Amino acid sequence: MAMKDIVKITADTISLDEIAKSVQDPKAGAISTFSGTTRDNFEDKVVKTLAYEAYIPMAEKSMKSLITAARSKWDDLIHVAIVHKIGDCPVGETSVVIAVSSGHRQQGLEAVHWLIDELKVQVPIWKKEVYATGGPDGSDGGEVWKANSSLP
Amino acid sequence: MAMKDIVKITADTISLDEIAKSVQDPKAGAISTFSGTTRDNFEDKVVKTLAYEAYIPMAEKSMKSLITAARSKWDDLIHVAIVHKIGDCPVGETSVVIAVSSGHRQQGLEAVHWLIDELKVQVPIWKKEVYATGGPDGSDGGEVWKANSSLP
Amino acid sequence: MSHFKVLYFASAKDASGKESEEFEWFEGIGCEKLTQLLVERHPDLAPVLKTSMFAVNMEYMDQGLSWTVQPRDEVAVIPPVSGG
Amino acid sequence: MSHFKVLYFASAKDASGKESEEFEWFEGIGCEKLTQLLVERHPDLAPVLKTSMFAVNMEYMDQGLSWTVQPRDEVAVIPPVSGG
Repeated sequence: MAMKDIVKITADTISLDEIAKSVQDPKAGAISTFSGTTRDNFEDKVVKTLAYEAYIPMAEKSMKSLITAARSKWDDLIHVAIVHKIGDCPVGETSVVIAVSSGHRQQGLEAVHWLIDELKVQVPIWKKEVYATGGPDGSDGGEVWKANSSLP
Repeated sequence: MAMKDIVKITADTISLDEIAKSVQDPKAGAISTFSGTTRDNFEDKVVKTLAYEAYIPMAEKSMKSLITAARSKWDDLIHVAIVHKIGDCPVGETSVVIAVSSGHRQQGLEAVHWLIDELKVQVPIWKKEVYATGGPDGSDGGEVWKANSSLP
Repeated sequence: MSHFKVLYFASAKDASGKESEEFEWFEGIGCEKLTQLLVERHPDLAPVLKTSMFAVNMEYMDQGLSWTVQPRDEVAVIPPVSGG
Repeated sequence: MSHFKVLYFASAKDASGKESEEFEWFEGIGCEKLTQLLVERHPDLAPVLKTSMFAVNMEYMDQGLSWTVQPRDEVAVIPPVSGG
């Protein structure tokens, strides 16, 4: 059985449905997914949009290494896909999708959790939050590069 | 904010995409999902199809109780959906989808894992495996009601 | 005369040949008495009941606790579940 | 004459005003020397470098180990990541 490792960084809108379909397999009893979506708030500020940028070739290499590492930790994984959006990502839009098919549920669920945790720590992708101006929260707009917490 | 608890038992084909969309929310930073799909094999037998039956009102009540319990364990959950198919479920088709939106990823991922584990232990739904006849494995067909392991 | 209803699912449905039926109610039908009534009517249910739970009005009944069926209750025979 | 390339991302790009540029290569450019070269050219990079990592040819360099830039290497300034 050919196992697929799918990684993609794209400026297009990303579709959970399409990515989940890309990991379907007749041997799979389970498909586990995680989608990151843009929230409308950060602390007391109203977020208007996020913009992502990536060191694309290194990010793709890093995502492939994560999949290889996951396969060495969990031997029941079938296909694994990691897709990350770059560019603008307005509120409600999906910035990242991870999808894993597995024979049984346990390992697929654990792998998805581990992959998104590691992606947030290791993969060279950056998020800039652009805040709304003149909102009811009295914020004065502006933008800031975020940093992911190194805590799990 | 109105939080939605969605439970459904249906004879129709179930769509991950539709169910994931039903839990979208501007306050959500994460959508975690699990889909159970019919595998083409069980031990050495070739599975032709599965058929599910449910004690529908009790199963729906039980799924609602699981969501209530999950909300008391994890306070970051926004919307939660559990949809289970009954009737025939051929190889590759989805039998169950759980989708959870949450402010941050950790609690949503944990809740999805817990909900599918508990569903398999508690909710009155039964699966009958129908085996292929005359396949290369030499199996003679037949069918059997399965039991989920009580181990996690 | 009072009755209660019994629902059969999965292997219990196969063993009884029915989805549901009515039983005559009387005082003091607990777990043990209920099992006896069911097996009297459907001997093939005996092995199924060894691994099944009862639900009364859509609540699982603990086999260790004392409970009794009430008139018009809905009792279900729940073989080991296998959803998911 | 040999060169190496430096890529700037996120806050490092804002501080340098550039996405990438060439530096003249010479023997013995390790972590400390590289930091010094970058800050000489772009003083605003100083605070950014305090929390950034270097990647050389798309591999993170450990700040504790000794490594040096080679001719034609691709060096990247990697501020704290925030994908996901």
